[in-house]
Amino acid sequence: MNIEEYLRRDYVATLLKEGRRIDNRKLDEFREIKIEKGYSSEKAPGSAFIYLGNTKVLVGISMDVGEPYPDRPESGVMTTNVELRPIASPLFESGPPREKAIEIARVVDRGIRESGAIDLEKLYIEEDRVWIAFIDIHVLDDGGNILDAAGIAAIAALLDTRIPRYEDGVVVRGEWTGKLPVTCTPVPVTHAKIGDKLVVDPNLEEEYARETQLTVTTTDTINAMQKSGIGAFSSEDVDSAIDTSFKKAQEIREIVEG
Amino acid sequence: MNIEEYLRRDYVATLLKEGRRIDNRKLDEFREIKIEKGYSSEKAPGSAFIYLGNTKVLVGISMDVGEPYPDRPESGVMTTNVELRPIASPLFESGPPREKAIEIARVVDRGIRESGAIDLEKLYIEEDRVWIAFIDIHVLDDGGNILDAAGIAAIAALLDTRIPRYEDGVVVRGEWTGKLPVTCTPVPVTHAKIGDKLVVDPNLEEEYARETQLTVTTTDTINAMQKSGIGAFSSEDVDSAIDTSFKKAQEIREIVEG
Amino acid sequence: MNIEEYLRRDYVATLLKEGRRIDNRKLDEFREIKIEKGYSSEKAPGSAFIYLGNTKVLVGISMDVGEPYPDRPESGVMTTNVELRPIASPLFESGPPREKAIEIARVVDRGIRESGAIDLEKLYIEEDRVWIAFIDIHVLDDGGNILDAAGIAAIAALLDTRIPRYEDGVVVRGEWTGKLPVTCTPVPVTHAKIGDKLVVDPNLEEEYARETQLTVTTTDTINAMQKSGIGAFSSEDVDSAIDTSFKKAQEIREIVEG
Amino acid sequence: MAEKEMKLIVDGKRLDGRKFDELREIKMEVNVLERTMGSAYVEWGNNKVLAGVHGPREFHPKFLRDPRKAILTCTYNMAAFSVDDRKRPGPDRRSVEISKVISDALSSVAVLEKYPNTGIDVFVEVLQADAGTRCVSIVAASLALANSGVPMKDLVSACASGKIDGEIVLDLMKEEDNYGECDLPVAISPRRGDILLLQMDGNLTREEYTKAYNLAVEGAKKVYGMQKKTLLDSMVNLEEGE
Amino acid sequence: MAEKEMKLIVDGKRLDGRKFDELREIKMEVNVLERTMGSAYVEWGNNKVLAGVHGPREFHPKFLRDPRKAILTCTYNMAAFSVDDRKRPGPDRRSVEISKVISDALSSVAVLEKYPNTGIDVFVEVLQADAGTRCVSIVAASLALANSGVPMKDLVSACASGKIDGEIVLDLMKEEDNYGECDLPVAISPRRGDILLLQMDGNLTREEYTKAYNLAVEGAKKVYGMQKKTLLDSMVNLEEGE
Amino acid sequence: MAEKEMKLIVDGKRLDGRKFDELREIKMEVNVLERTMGSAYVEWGNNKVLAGVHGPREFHPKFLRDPRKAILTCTYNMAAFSVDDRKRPGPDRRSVEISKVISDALSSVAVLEKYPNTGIDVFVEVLQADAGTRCVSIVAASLALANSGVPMKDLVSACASGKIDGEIVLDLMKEEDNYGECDLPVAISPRRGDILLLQMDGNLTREEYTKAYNLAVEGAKKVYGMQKKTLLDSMVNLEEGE
Repeated sequence: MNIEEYLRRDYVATLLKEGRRIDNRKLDEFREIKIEKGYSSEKAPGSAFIYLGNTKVLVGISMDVGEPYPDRPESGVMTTNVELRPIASPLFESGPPREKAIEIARVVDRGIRESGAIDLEKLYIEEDRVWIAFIDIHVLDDGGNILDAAGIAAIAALLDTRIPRYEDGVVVRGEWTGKLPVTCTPVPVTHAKIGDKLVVDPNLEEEYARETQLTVTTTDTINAMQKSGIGAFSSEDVDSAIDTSFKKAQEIREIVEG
Repeated sequence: MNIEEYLRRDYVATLLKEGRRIDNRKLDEFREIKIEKGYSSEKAPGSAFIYLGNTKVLVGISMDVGEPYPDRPESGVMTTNVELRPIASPLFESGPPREKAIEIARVVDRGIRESGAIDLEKLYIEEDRVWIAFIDIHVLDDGGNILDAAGIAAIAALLDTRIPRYEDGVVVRGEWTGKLPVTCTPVPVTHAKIGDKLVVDPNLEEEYARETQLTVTTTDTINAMQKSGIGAFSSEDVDSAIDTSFKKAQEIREIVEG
Repeated sequence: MNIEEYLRRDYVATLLKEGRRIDNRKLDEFREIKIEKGYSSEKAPGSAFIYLGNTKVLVGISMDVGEPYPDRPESGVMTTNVELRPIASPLFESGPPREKAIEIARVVDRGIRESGAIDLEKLYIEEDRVWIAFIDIHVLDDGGNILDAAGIAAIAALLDTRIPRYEDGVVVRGEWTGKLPVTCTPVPVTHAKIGDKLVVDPNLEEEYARETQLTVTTTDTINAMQKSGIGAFSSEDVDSAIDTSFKKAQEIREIVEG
Repeated sequence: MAEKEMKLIVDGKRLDGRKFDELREIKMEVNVLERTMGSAYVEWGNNKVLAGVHGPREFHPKFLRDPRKAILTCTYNMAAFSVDDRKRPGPDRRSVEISKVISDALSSVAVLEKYPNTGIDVFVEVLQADAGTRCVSIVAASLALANSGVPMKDLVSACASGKIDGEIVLDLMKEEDNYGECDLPVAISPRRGDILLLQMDGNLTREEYTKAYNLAVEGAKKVYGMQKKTLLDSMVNLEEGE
Repeated sequence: MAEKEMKLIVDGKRLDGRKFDELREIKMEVNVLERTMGSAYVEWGNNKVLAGVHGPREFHPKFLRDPRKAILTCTYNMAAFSVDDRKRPGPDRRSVEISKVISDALSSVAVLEKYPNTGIDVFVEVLQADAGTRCVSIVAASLALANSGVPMKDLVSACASGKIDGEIVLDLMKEEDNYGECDLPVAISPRRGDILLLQMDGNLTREEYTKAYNLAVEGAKKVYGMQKKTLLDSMVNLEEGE
Repeated sequence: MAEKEMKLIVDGKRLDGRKFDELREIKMEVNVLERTMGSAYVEWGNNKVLAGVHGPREFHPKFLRDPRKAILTCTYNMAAFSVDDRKRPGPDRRSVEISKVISDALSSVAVLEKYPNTGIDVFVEVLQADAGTRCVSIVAASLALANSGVPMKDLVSACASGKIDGEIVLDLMKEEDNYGECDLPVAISPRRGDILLLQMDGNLTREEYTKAYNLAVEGAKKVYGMQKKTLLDSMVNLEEGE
């Protein structure tokens, strides 16, 4: 860490002691969210481009037909992959996904899977043939809080997704038979702990200054939680983060579904 | 680049300004070509060992039975792989094929594929079963211009290739039912640009001295072109290279087919 | 190699000139062997944990159903894998198995395979379906002579192995139809050459001091031999090692089968 | 979770006869390996987990060293035969994630500033797996680290709770994990009460979360008692951080 | 090429109504990303391509540094969902080759001597693909590089021509690429007229080549006009190399 | 071994007409490549093997260098088309093991102390394979190493024996290797009589081993004669180690 980084980190923390954030947001305020559904609609069955402040993420959904898992023969399959593309940050490297990308993918996946957001039973086609929904999260500009951007764009993309025609064992590209059955809108909300304060939706500078963070994904219940990073939370921290998460998720849900 | 390399590079360029090559060839003259077809005939259905000056390349063809591509269910399959074996040069490394090997493989592949040299339709066997021709290019001694050596040996090996017997779903090794149907003889010709001169078939020292190069693969038409390396060609350069390519390819074709 | 290592190595060699080993064993004496069969019996069909002196290895056998090899359609399949887990030594690294792990796996595999210890013909189920026995050797603490520990634990684990129930194309976990058919007990015995002496079952310090080593795996015949490491044996060395191997293998066999 | 139907509570009892707030049987031991600086072995129900520590030692590659502290890296690995269906050797995405969250938790209590520029490698080997391996692993890793002599501000203790058949229960076993509705693993710094690891998946109301969290912490505290006893019995002085 | 039968020219018009020498619709923008030194976004027909530049920065590994100049490396990557059939993430042989030819073309005009011992990394992300992505990518990469402030002797402009139903046409779209007889992508240094990238596969007579080449160059020159306008509009001073 | 039934000895003769103690036909040549320091080519029955040496040269990575001697590494590789069923390019477990045992054998005779801190890389390319490739490879590698000028205490010579239809025979060919009962490859330092490589798989009694071993050594000695002649013919002075 060089001097400049250290000073900015210090500045973020000092401001927060006074209850102020470096970009003047309230502690529980998200940056502006813009979502463009259907961004890659000429090819992808579903897609959404999100701007979460400076953070830019494109999620595309591919629909393919394949075999179900042996222990769930009548259920469709979903799979989530995150690519922290090197274009998104001078700190990202080429190569197979690492720790950070895998953690983000798994937390986003759990929110969608555990809430039952995709009605996988409706993705059954015939014996040994089900729809597979690939959720590919393509991170293009890292302005902080990639996790929430990814999770919000993922559910937005799923809401945008059409199911292709499937005839004589072949997926007919570019023709659609209906929408992907989506039952609810799980939204992850990430809380960074800086000093003894919690802030939602940390930007890049807040990420440098934070110790640890907690992500809570909710629908009308809690569906996924993940503490990440070195450091500790008190149980009061977590209680407060959960309450805030329900509230912020509802606001964001309106944007996603709108 | 050490001093000796630099001096030799300079020497190559200086000689060429006077229209002379370091090994006294004419600008459009290939090094001596010797081809031994059937080099690995005890095992491989087809093979050819080429000496292009000091450059030595062995190409082997394996024939296997597999599934066609879904969008071409009645066509056989061809695939081309280049191994720049570390024995061939102190500069080559072990490991999976890199940029250079991949580029050579793809340019050789395009020449053969686009000219229709292998009559893939005749490699259809029965529903979901076609012949797959593996073209494996094994580079053993790098004396310069691996690409042309590889491309020439590849088509020579294809001309040498026999189709194994296929009975009851099994390929019978060592018994043959006929020759691989080869319809024409695409030949790549590579032109190195050194200063403002073009030379064909650059040897190793000319490769060090060159800026960029152009490969033109022809039958009675042009089937593949590839500019490679940093630097520029004028459109006149390219026109002249094409004309030379047709002429040299015809000479080489006689050696390959002979 | 640091000074301390060098001195200990020297000490091992000097002692041996007088016919003494650093831990006071006789030249043809193994360290104490303790074997716990069924160590992972809640999950693995077969397992055995071996203590060979300080060396600790756990072998687990997994049984799965799959396709036979095309050239042996009525035979089951066996496969052997060694993981030199980094926990076992500060010198082991994470990542795919390397040279040393592969060599150990292949020598253990040959002893079992060539002696016919697993009656593979009895692992045939029905057309295109046979049992596959996975022998997974998990090395947990490297106190020297991993190879013999691995080979002894592998055959002990096989002797412990039950065959799961197989019904309607599915392996029923946790229910068993019988024991794996094991016909004999191959035992590897490794001889380290230090100076002009041979010792069996080298401990870690003897391994540092040794030049080369020879492993001989026997049942009532010799089934596998492997010289490993830089250095040479005389033919008399080998003759003597074979004789010792038969003798020691018989002693160890009683422990394994007991 | 919650895919197939399976009755997990019959007549107010769990399948293995445990009460809702009852732990499975747990055994612990430290100093079980020769070639590590510290090691531990934990049996917890049918789970068998071995942990060992190499280091502090030179960290590679050099340019990633931290001049202010040691870098602690945990590697969680399951033996191929540790589960019913053989697991292919090598890290998968699940084990990469578990390795990370354990690394984070241990790094939160180890006094890494004492060993600048070095690496401390904690290896966890799951020899038999039966639900809850991440809690078992963190408990074993924490014991191995203490056994290695690296100073720690506190131990790390852990336990999971979950929801089955609508009830909040402690320490899920395999069937409960497969067919239950929620899993909530929690690791704490027991003396301070801080949360070092918290994950959750499934589905809990706000109220259920509080109940489940409290239950998990109670479980972790019982485990802490066993950890302390194990270390004391082994005559290792656990350096209490400042 | 030329596998299935498909009529590509009907009544003298192409499937999408274009004339033989007509480009698809093109939109360009620069400076679209925060974390890069320079960036550009290009829409070209249904293609959507983003390019960004990191560097000049330290080059690793050290022993491969060039003391005379920067090493420029382009990495071309297609998003999994950018094509009809999902593409597995990670480089395949096609993208390795395209990365190389774009690297070669950009290195031919960038004044790399200004930054010895460094690396300049150009990343191209294909977000939606619809034939001709290598030309779109090179155009976007060239804009991003200019936007980053690395001095260039010239921009790089590019366009493909091809043969469909026996006719030489400009800028193939998807069906024309799949069922046509030839594809000829060309990248030029527009002010000098030099050829920086030239690939071809299919089948062209000597005369057809000349016609196709000239058509591609005309296309590239039109694209050059748009590139200049985009950069000027963005108030970025394109440093003209000496 | 010994899986299918196949009669390998008919009327006291082997399938290819050889006697029990007869070698297949062998041809050798050295100095066959331009870009290596030393090289050799060996045909042995239907086997065709090329070997070449790069180095002594800088060894990477630096921290693995040995300040007392060169590190000799042999890499054994089979061409995809060298066997009946195409082999996927790249190392498999078998070739890793063969590479190791050849490296060990060559390192036992090369005077590596002469080149501290360096690496000597020996590459073996199997262009056509027909049983016994490890012996052919070691013979070719040893010739290439001698041809490169690296001083050696002795050459390495090699031959295999085996058991077919209950008889001990020399130098197995393909069918004998597939359907025989045992394979015993041996490499020796011929002047000293030392064993440098010894592997065996199959099944041999104590007495059969001695017979097979002696036969293999006799074979290796004949091969040694050809190696010496080849090197002398090529006017290369084989430096006799002290």
